[in-house]
Order: sequence, then structure tokens, then C-alpha cells
Amino acid sequence: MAGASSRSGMSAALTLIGKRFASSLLTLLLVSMTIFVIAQLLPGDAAQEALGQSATPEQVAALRHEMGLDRPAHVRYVSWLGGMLTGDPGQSMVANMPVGEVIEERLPNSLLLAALAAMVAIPVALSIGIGSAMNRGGRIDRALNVVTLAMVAVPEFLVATIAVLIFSVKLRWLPSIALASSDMEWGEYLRGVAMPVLTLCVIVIAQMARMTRAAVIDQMDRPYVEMAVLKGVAPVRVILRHIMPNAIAPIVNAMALSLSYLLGGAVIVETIFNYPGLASLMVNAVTSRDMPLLQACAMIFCAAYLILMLIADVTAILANPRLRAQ
Amino acid sequence: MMGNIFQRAKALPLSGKLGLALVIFWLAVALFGPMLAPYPVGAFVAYDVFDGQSAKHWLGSDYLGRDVLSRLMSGARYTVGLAAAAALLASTSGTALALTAAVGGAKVDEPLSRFMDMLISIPSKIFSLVLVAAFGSSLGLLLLIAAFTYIPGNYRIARALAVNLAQMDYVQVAKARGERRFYIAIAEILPNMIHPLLADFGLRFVFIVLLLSGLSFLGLGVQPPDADLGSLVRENISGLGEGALAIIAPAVAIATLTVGVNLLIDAIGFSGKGKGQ
Amino acid sequence: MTDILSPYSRRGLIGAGLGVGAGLLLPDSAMSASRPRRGGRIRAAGMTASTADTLDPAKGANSSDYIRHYMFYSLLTQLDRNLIPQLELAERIESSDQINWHIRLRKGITFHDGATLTAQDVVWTLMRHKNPATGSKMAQIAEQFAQIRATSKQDVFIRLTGPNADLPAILAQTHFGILREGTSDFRTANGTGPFLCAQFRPGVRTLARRNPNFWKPGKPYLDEIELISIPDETSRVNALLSGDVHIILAVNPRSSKRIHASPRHNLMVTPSGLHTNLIMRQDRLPTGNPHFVAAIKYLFDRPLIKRALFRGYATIANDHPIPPFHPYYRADLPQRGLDLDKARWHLQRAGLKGTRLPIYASPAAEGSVDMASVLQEYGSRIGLNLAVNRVPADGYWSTHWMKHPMGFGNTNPRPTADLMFSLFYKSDAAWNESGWKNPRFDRLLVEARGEANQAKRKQLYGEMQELVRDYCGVSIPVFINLIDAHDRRLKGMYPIAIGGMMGYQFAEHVWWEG
Amino acid sequence: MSATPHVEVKGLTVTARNGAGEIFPIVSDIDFALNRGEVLALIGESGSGKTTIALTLLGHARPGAKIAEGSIRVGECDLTKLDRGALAQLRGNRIAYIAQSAASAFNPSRTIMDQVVEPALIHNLMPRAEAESKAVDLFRALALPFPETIGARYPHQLSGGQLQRLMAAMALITDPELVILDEPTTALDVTTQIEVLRAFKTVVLERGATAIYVSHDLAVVAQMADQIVVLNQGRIREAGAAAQILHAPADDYTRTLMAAARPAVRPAPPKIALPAAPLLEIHGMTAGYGKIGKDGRPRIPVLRDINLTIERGATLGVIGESGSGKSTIARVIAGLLPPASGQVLLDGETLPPGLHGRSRDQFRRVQLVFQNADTALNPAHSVGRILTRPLAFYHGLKGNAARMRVLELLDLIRLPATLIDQPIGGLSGGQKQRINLARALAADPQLILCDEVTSALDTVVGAAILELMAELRRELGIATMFISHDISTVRAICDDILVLYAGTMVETGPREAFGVAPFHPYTDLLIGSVPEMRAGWLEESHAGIAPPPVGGQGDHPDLCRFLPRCPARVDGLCNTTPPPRRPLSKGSQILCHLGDESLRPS
Repeated sequence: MAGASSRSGMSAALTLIGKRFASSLLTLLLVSMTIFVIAQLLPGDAAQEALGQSATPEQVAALRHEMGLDRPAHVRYVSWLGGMLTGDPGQSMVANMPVGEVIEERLPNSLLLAALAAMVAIPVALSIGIGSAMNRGGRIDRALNVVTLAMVAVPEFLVATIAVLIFSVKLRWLPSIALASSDMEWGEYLRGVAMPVLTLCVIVIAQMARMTRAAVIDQMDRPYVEMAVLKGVAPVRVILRHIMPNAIAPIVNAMALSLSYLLGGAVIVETIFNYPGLASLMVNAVTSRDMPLLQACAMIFCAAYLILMLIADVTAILANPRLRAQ
Repeated sequence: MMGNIFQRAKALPLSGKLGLALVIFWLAVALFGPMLAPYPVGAFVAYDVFDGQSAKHWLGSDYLGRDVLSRLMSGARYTVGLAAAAALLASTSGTALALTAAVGGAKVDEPLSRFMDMLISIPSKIFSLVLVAAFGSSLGLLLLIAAFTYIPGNYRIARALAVNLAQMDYVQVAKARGERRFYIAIAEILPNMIHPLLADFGLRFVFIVLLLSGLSFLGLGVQPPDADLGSLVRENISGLGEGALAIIAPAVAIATLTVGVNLLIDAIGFSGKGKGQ
Repeated sequence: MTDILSPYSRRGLIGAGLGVGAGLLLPDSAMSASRPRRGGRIRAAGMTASTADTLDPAKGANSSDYIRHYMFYSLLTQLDRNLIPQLELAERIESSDQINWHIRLRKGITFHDGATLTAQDVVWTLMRHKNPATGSKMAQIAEQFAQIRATSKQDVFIRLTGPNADLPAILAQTHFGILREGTSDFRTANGTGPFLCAQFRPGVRTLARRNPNFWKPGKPYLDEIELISIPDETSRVNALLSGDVHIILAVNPRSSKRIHASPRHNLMVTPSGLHTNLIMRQDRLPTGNPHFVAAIKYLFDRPLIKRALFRGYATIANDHPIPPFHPYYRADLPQRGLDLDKARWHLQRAGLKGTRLPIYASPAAEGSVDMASVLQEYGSRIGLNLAVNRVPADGYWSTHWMKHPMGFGNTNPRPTADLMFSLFYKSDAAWNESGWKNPRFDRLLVEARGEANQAKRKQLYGEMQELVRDYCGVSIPVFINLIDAHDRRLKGMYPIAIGGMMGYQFAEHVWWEG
Repeated sequence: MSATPHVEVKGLTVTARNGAGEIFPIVSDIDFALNRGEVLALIGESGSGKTTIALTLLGHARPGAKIAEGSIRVGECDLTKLDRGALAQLRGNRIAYIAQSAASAFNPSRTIMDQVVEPALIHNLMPRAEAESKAVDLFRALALPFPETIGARYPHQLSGGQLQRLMAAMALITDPELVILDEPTTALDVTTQIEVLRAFKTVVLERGATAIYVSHDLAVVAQMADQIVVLNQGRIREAGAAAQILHAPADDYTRTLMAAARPAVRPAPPKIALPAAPLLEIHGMTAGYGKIGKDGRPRIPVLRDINLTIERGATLGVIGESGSGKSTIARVIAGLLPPASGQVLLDGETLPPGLHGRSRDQFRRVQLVFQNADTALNPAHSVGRILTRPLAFYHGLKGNAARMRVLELLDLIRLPATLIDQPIGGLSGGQKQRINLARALAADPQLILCDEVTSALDTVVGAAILELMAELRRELGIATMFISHDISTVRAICDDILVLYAGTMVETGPREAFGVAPFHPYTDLLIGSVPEMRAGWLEESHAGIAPPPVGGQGDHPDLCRFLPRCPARVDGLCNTTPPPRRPLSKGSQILCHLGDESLRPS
């Protein structure tokens, strides 16, 4: 029986994934068009930016031709799109490398940073959220409320800078810059990213904790919770065994939203800790007007968001027997 | 009317009163700060930079030797005004779109949701960067950027609420009465979303304050010599090592402002809910 | 002030003028204290990181590129601490008429891949700057190469389009780093420089290993240099203070206090001709009004800018681009200062009291935003309503620079006074920022270039300084000092006025005493 | 009777804190006692405090409330003196609770078995395997289908009646000495209620547990209780043996309750001379959800082949259990759900199928009144605003004229004029339902569709609403479609009755025809399931007895829908051939193979 329902859960999830795939392609297309159009409004182009001011008009023209920038905008877009459809994101105009290679170097860094931040932030946020929900209206709840709010309110660059001053400059415990390189040992790497992870956590924990609290409290007034209490179930078990399976869907949703921030929203953290991630790469692509690179970054961020949302929705299906059965 | 407001304020829990006090304080600073500031916002009045507290300069001097208190008093209105206006714009447009989606059916809902996915999936700071580079920095653009960034979040919440409310019997009754969609959305659905939307507004407000300070880090803030609170923190960040008041004061200002707004809204939502039941 | 988007300066780096006197050293003159020794591994942090980072010297666009290129490539000449071009790969450079030049190369120099340096390599390297497809930053300067050919395996002949005695200084720019003939792949570097390229990841890091076959005996001293970039200034200083990096470029004057306070670190200050200048377009109103220009020039509180913006790390300028330490500097020109009465008078004559004028500033032009704030503050005291319009560094040079009646530019030092004036002040120069037209100035410029007599030349350049100071729509309040900082264990550092980190050449000269 | 009662409550007061922070009592001075094995019923309307008292017997008070005074003794323990841990030890162990709505009291994301055995496991009473086999035994005893596998299901896969019985299994798994049943059948259809009551009676009570039975329904209580405590507004009005309370109530309030439970039959008003066309006609209407297939049926059909007529000023009662599609008829008429096929005629004119295309006047003439006034009235609006809207919308009334009309309407529904500026939130259930009704009247309609307008109300309040409706009908001559699950109410007030089962009309006819047998087997079950206010009815009732066995069912879509539950089904006929529509001599029409002669006489 359980096997049957989990199988039907899988099929429901697969159906959803199928449907989502189509609408995701549409979203990606929309994003690429938006990015392209806005980027057209930017002053200058990759050739001008690459050559700088000392450029002669002939040089600019030559480079434009080489980069294919002398073609009309729609032709460029269509050819980029065509490349994309065949799995070729094109050539980075500025780095003179295939976009794939440029991304290949940065993407693992970003993913790793986000994953580490998530690994720290999720348990902490869950604990805070559940803790304040259990003490709803009590002193701990109110204190956590103010603390999480204040956490959201402090600019992240301030958090990061304070952390550097304390842990690197003063105590010299941790390196002030996160130098991610392939030949690094894990211990060294973890020390290097400790503060970026910490800063990102500060940003996302508050939001996730608040959503967790709301989701748990939303369930707490349900009759089945009272029933559990009247069965003599201990409070912790009430939360973990009775409330969580029902609250998990909105919580995962909130977490997915926050986590999508960890990739693209890490610009400031990447800047301060000099971490070679995707967000700063995208900023770089903007300033150098490197369209293929910019598009590739945008596609990745958008896809990451869509995947996270999908994970959240699949979780919701798997957690809810009713949805599972559909 | 005034008496009513006063009574409601009195009925707030302690945290709500604290929030109200903070909000009123910052509103007053935003409104009257520029008039009461002891020095012009751009005046170089102190010989030393990052001065500590003194009788002449209550909050010391900034990285260029300007009076921090004056800059804070003049800057508050940008943060308060921009964040409030952007949060309001984000909330109203997000909610309006959500209502449209809720009463408009799948044909409206689907494209709107794709559009929101698109907005939300482009990292906001990078998006801002591109827009500022394309259109130049102005208060209006900052406002639009902040609003656009937070429309999708509001839309998601408002849409979920509105879709639920659209199933309520009173909406069915209104439909059966022959009411138009617009009336249903505005008169029947919207009034019942106010409290959760207010709470959401509070959180958006915080996020926008944060986004603005993030933008100031990227050099995209308010035009100098004025500065919003985030820019004040940012421009004085080199004073952090020496614990300069120039950086502590605006940071504390941001924290008290955002916490105050949310305490107040939490309290209103709470007492409002109690009444509804 | 520093901005992750802004390259330090988009202007190409050019060495400063000839024959500059010494006296730029700071108390920490490491030279005396310690003897060079081999070994050590350091990490250096520049200030720009971009996927546009390149190993092609012709494309070098920013300080990180220059540092990198100096590590891997050698030049025909190199400017020494007195900014005198010294022979490097060239054994001899001669000319009788300053048009036809003969260069003889040193023997037995090998590229990193083992190939021997020949005259053909030099010819190919220099000529590629004339090819638009190369995208060389020196394309304009290379236009004066009328003909370059190898006369033997060791000899190169260069004919210029006109006389230019400054050729040795011109060839000392990193862009002219010597490549092996036919090099087209710049994923790694193949030069004759002191370091081998072990790893190059654009926008991330460059790893340099000591070149055991470097042609200067004993040099370089360090085993390995990891060059990274930390665009955020606060982060850069913190990285130095926390010991994560050993030398950093471009310290903000505001951070100098923190570095001074650290017992483990030293500041190195390099006075330079770098300046941020206010541009008042002469072809637009009201900035084209001479009284308006005069009013603005009296409105700059230069000591305040020096003190507040640069914490004293600046030299007060006199509205022309020649810094006081320059041999052609005219010392007898009266220094212009803040004079609100004169400014008010000029403004009234211009009939512009009460008008509102936007002034464009950007983090792209160092200090311009704060300078604009200063100007606005003083303007308000004489009834001039200036509105600061800060625009992002991104796209500043292509969109805003020289396109508004009032805006800022930022100019790096040029190797010669002639180049500085020709590029920026000549009536028909592409970068005549204010668009002023002064026939007398143009005549003097040609005359000075043809003048052999140094005293006469100095006098001609002096008059040109006066003309720029009094009539040009450009105001230069201060020259900005370059500040670097490094670990005290890093020895052998001394300033070279063409740029930070010993004119970007530190890699070859320094040693580690750890 | 033993010397010391098993359960004894003395001087119990429970207080709560209101919005302004003032403390006030919800129940006070409650005393009662019962012996081991006895059943005590707490009876009262909503707000009487009956659930509050029941929960105190588990040592529990809902958030915001507090057991302030008194003692609650169960066996040896005084619950008021126990700490949290000790209470948790008792709950779900020695004292078990059966909640009102099993559908929401079961955790939707966990299997039934998980939840049923949980009390035994957390109190370490037995290993899981033993608990599960005990659970299966209980499932069997409670007459649940598939007792071996039902435990693997999730709550949403089971019906309300099954869940209620499963909840009983969960309560009994630990062999408790005291069981609290909190309105355990209120949310159920009568036909299900009788099954559940039977199961409770055999399993819960016959195991010798002491029980507290909370209900508002005297007839149900009559089947279960030894003692009855009548509560009103937190105080005991009357307490005593069941027979005494039921047959010789001493208190006025008890008598009012009794009276309200038996609706008075109201004579139909004299018929007006009818114009040619009836007010509303429905022909061959089929409706449902999802895409409409090739055969003209929607993917999820709800209603099939509905034909009905409502004359001007007449009242049609539509009766059926939950899920029978009775509300859907109203939704189709109102235009909220376009039918898949068939026509709705108003005054002889065909109505556009959906909302789109209906004229404002067509909208005006048909008004919908929903069951639950709490959700049918927008909580954000005031009384005045709710009533003004239809006035403005249909009649263009504004300002003072509208206000005058609102006051008239309030007067018509017997509400004070002072309510006009009140927000909806502050009104009582009965007041809300009156406003709900008044909103429909404000349109000046010809037909009101009343969907279960009294079922969410207490009996006394509901009776008053019915009284009001009868009055309005007399005065205004508005036709009514009265949708209900309660056959006695429908029989009392309607001119014609339509019985709906699973979307098909199984019996239609004038009210008189529903007073005498024979009935369609479903109508028979419906009527037979209404509890009577006497002890022993439950044992005597024939309703809900197992149907005779039949062979496999054919796949004709029009086979009798009631077949699986029908006690009169005929093998080889009902399971192979669609039933015909046939008249009965008493005046009604039924959808059945059987006729006058073969149906069960009363």
C-alpha cells in the first residue's frame, strides 16, 4: 500500500516535472529576451569596452566585425538562441573563450558556496522558527522576532565587513578573502569560505525562520494538533511527527525562494570576500557588455530558481498524500 | 477620528507601542530632519574626519569631515520615503496583478505567473546595475527598481490569498448577483487581504531598505551630497575599523526603523485579527 | 569611492617624463637595510578583476594587466626610479636625427619556451600594434612607426613619421612587451620576463614562477607570486592586515591610518601626475563663458580637497597637467586658490547667478563625486546652484565623459609633456576634453617638439602651462598620490612615479625576508 | 451503584481572557458525577460550554482558557492537581477523546494505522505489532470495511463516517476507563449517523467504559445516555436521569430545546391563480466538473437528468446527503456552474447557461442564500453595506433612499435598526443568517435558492429562521428552493419535495406523498435514519441494515446509483438494467425497478 502510494507520488511528481519543463522553457525565453532588450539599451558595446578609449575607429570596426556585433540585433539574438538550442552558449566576447569554459570555472564555486550556506542556514532557521512557534507570544518568541528582523535589516556589506574585522584582522582566525582554487584542500577551503557562508546565512536565516514560524503556527490551531495533545503526545513529538509533515510544503517553498537568492544575490558577498562566483561574473559581463556570457549567467540563475521552485513543489506533492494520489 | 486612533494606539501591546514610537520618530525625522539639521548636508564643518562625539557634532564627523547628525537627519527621508513608496508600489501593483489573476482565470494567471518568474529569477542587484547603466541613476528609477524587485514576492502571497478568497461563498454570492470582476476583486476580495498584506508590506519595507543599501554598495544610490541611510553606512565603511560613530549611527538608524515598522505592523495585524474573530 | 565596476583608470598607462629628480622615497627605504635574497612566495592583490584580463601586452588595460605583463615580458627599455629609460633587451638605441633609429639587441636571451630572441621577434611585436585586428592600446602611438625592419639577427631599424626624441621612453611601456613572432594564443604567456606563467585564470588569479633562465643574473628573487585582484578597497586593506596578501595596490587615503597603526605593514606613497579634472565644455553654454570658467576655478578649495578627500596624499595643482616635480614645471606661475569674492564677481559678469547646472561625476573618475560635492557646497555660497549627478562607473567613459557641459575626467601621467599636451589640449585632439581652441597654444606645441634646446623647450612648455591655466575649460585641483601597502618582510620596494607597486614593476625587484 | 462515583466534577469554573485582557467565566459552578460504566450526556447549544467541560475531563483547556476553580476527579486522580507530564500520561491512555470532526482531527499526512496505534506506543503499553493487530480487531468490531488494510490509508481516502469510527478505534486501543465523545456524529449525514451510533453503542459502551457524550441533539442523546446534563450559557439548567429529562423536563429551556427539535408542519399558503408558465423549469439538465466528453457528460458528473418545476410562490424542497449534488442544482440555476446539457427556464424564458449573458434583471429575479452565513457575508463589510449593495446594483437606490430601505429590510427580518453600521464580525449566527436572507430579499427576487440555511445553526435559532421564512413567504409570495439534508424540516415547510441521490432524482412528489409509505428505498432509509426522541429507537430501527447480496455490476452508466446500499435490490435486475421512472399511487414518482406492490410498506 505504502509502495503503491509512493509510486503514485512519483508519477504525480513526474507529471508536474513534465508540465513545468514546458513552462520553464517559456520563462527562460522570456528572461533571455528581456536581458537582450535591456542590454541593447546599455551605452557602448563589447568592442568599445574591450578596446577602451585609445581605440581607433578602424580598430573598433574590426573588433565589432570579429565579434559579430555588426549584425542587426535581432539576427544576433536569433543566432544566439539557435546556438543555445543546440547546447552551445557561444563564445565569450571579452574572455575569448567559450562561454561554457568560463562558466565551468565559476559555477562550481557558486554552487558550493550556496550549498554550504544552505547546510548551515536551513537547520538554524528551522530551529529558530520552530522554537519561536512553540513559544508563540512568549518572551523567547518576541526576542527571536526582533533578532531575526534586525538580522534582515543590517546591510550585508556591514555584516561581512564586521566579520572580517573581527575574525581576520583582529583574531586572525580566518582568511579575509575566500580564495577558491581547484588545488585547495578541503580544510583550507572551508576556512576560506567560513565568513562568506556566515554572511549569507545571516541574510537568509531570518526570512526562512519567519516563514517556518508562520507555517508551524498555521498548523498549530488545527484540530488534529489538539487531538494529538489529547492523545498524550509530548510537545516535541507533536511538532516533529504531527505538525512538520503538514507544514513542510510552505517551509520548503520559503526555503527555495531564499536559496535562489544565495546564487544570484551573492554579488556583495562575492565582492567583499573576493570569491570567484557567478554573480560577480555576471556583473563583469554587464560592464564588459559580454552578451553571450551575460545571457548564460541569466539563464543559469533563472534555471536555478525554476529548479528550486520545482523541488519545492515536488516536496509539497510528496509530503501531501492527497496531492500524491492525484 | 483622532481620538479613535489614539485609542487604538493605546490598545496596542507593548511591542506595538514601541514600534509605533519608532515609526513616528523616524517619520518626524524624515519630515522635519532637513529643517532641524544643525548643518547643511554637504557642508565640510569638521577639520578632522571620523571625529568622535562632541558638543559641536553630536554624532561626530564623517569620512570627509561633514556633520554625521545632519547627514543622518537629511538622509532619513530618502530611506523612509523611498522604501515606503517602493514597498507601497510593489504591494499595490503585486496585489493588483494578483487580483487580476485570481478573478481572471488561467488565461490571465499563466502569463502573469511566467512574467513574475522572470522578474524574480534575475538577480535584483544585477538587474539594478543594468537598469542604472542604461537609464542613469535617479530617484524615480531607484523607486521603480526596488518596487519591481519586490512585486513578484508580493504577487505570490497576494495571489495565494486571493485565489482562496475567490472561492469564498460571499464571492460566489456576488458573482451570482451579476457583479463585475472589478467590483468583486476590489470590494469583496481585497478588504479581506489587508492584514496579511500589511505584514508582507512590513517585510518588503525591510527588504527594500536592505536593497537600497546594497545598491549604494554598488554605487547606485541617492545622488550626493545627499545619501540614504544605507549609503551613509557604505560611504563611511572605512571608519568601521576605528569604530566611528559615522558608521554606527546610520546602522542603528536602519535597524530601529525596520524593526519599528515591523513591530507596529505585527501588533496591528494581531489586534486586527483578534477583532475579526 | 572604489567601485567594483570601475577599472582604476581606463586610460592607458604611460610612463612619466624624462629626467625626473629623485627624492620620492619614503622613510622606509628598504634598500639600505637588507641584502637581496632568493626564495619566498607572496600573494599580491591588484584592484581590477575581469574576464577581460589578458596576457596580450598590447591589450593591457589596467594596473593588473601591467603588473602581470611586467612579470612575464621584457621590454626594449625600462624606466628607472628617476624615470630615465634604461636599456633592457636593447643593448643600444641610437639616432642622429630622431627619425631614423637603430636598435641592437642583447645576445643569448631566450623565451620561456626556449626559443632565442631575434630581431624578427621585435619587428613583429612592434608592427602588430599597427594592425587594427590586434586591438592595441598603443595603436595611435604606433602610427608614427613608418617603417620597422630587421637588418640582422640582432639589429632593428625604425623609421618614424617625424622626429621624436622620446622613442626610448615610449618603448618602455608594457604594451610594447616583446613577444615571440607569430604568437596568437594568449592563454599562457611566452615572454622573456623574470617569471614563468604557471596558471592564468582571467578574473581570478595569475600564478607566476621564477624564471630560472632570466637574462638578468640573480634576478628575480621570489620563487612564486600569486597575483589576485580584490576590487573592493576595504576588503583589499583587510586582506593585507589579516596577512592573507602581502602587497596591495591602490590604498584609499582613508585607510592609511589603519595601515600606519599596524606594526607589520608599510605604506608606500608615490607622488604622480595622476589627476581628476573638471571639464567645462567650451562649445556649450554656460560653460563656454570665460567668466564662468574663471569663477569655477576660484571655487575649488584645493587644501580642503587635499586634506579631506585625500588625507594629504595629494599635491595641489594649478589647473594645468604638469606636476611640480616635472622638469618642465613652471614654478613662477601664481598658485590659484579659493577666492569666493573673485568667483562671485566672475559669476556676476557671466550673468549666471542662480542658474541650476548639473555636474556629472562618477566613481570612474577617482574622487570626482566628492570633488563635485565640495564644488557644490562652495557654489551655494556664491549663488551658484550646482546639482551633483553621480553616474555609475559602468559606461561612464563612453556615455558621459566629454558629453556634458560639466563633468569630470581622470588622466594618468604621460611619458612626455608633449604627449600630454598633444593628446588632451591640442585644438584638434580627439580627447580635447573641454573643446577649447587656442591657436597660440597649438603653435607652441609644434615649436616645442622641434626644439632641441632644453632651456628653450622649458620656456615654451611654461607658456603653454600658463595658457591652459588661464584659458582652458579644464580645472585641475590636485595631483593624486598613489598609495600602496605591503608586508614589512617584503623588501626592496621604492616608488617609481609612473604607477603603484614600483611603476607596476615590483615583481622583478623585490625579495622576501621571512 | 457503587458508593463512590467513577467521575466527579465539583464546582468547576473555566475562565478565559477577552481582547481587552479581562477575565470572564465561560462555564461556572458545574457539578456532576457518574458511576463506572455510565454514560452522561452534556447537552446544549453552541456557546453553552459543553465542549469546554468535556475537555476539562482530560485536564485540558483551549488556548486562552484556564481551569480556574473546582475539582475534576477521575478514579483516584484529581486532574486539576496534576502537572503536564502526569496529564500526558493519562491522556490517550486512561482517558480517551473522540473529536467532533474526525475528518480534521486526523492528521492528513499520516496513515490511519500510524495514528490509531500511536496512543498505545507513546504510553509504552504494547509493541507495535500487537497494537496493530488490536487495531485491526477494533476495525472489525466497528464494522469498518477492509479491516486488514484500511489502516494503510490516509484520512482523505475515507469517508466521514469511517473516520469517526476509526477515531473510536484510536480511543479504544488503550482500553480507557473514560471516553469523551465530543459531538461525534454532528458532522455526519443521518444515514451515516445511524451506522456510527450503532458502532459506538456496541463497541464503546458495551466494553464497560464510562463515557461523557457531548451533543446538541436530544434525539441522539436519547439513544446513548443514562444521565443528561442540560447546559445553557455555561451553567447547568437541568440534570437528571435520561428518561426524566426526555419525558418530563422540568426546566423551560429544556422544553424550548425539545420543541425546536420537532419542527411544526406549516400549512401551504393558498395557491394564487397561476399564470400559464411556471416560474422555474429545468429540463434534462446534466452538470458536473471537468471537460465535457463525447457523450455529453462532464468528466466528473455531479447531476444527471434533472427535471423540475417551481410554481410562483411555491416551495420546493431538495433533499439528499452530502455529495448528492443538491447544492449544485442551486449553483446551476444561479449561473455559477454552466450545465453540460439541458435548459433552465425562468418565466418560460431560457436562461443563458453561465453568468455570461444574463441580464441584470435575470440576476435580480433569482437570489442565492448560502448555508454558512459566516462565509457568505463578507467579514470586511458592515450590515448596511451588505444590504445596500443589491439595492444600488439592481434598483439604483442610493443615499437616504437606500438607507431607508435597509432599515425596512432590517425590520422585516426582525433585527434592530442599530445594527446597520455594525461590522459583520460582531453578530451572532442567527443574526448573520437573517442578514444573509435579507440581502437576497433586497433584490426583490422571484425565487430564492436557500442552500441548507439552517443546518449550521443551533436548533432553536434554526427554528426561528424557518419561522421567519414562512412569514416572508406569506407576506411576499416569493418562491423558494429549499435545499436541506434534514427530511423532517423539508417535510414541514415545503410544498413539493425532490430526493436526490448521487446526482439523480430518486423520488419527487408533493409533500403529502412523503408522509406515507411506500417510498423509494433511499427515501425510506433517509426517513428511517432520523433518530426519534426515545430510548430504544436505535435498536429498533431497520435503517442501515445490510443489503442482500448481488452479483457483479454491469457497466451501464445509468444503472441505479443507490444499488450498492439498497436493501431492496434485486439480483439480475438492478445490477444489469437501468431503473425506470415510475409513478407511485400516493402521488410521487420514483426512479426504481420496484413499484407500489414490491416496496416496503411502513
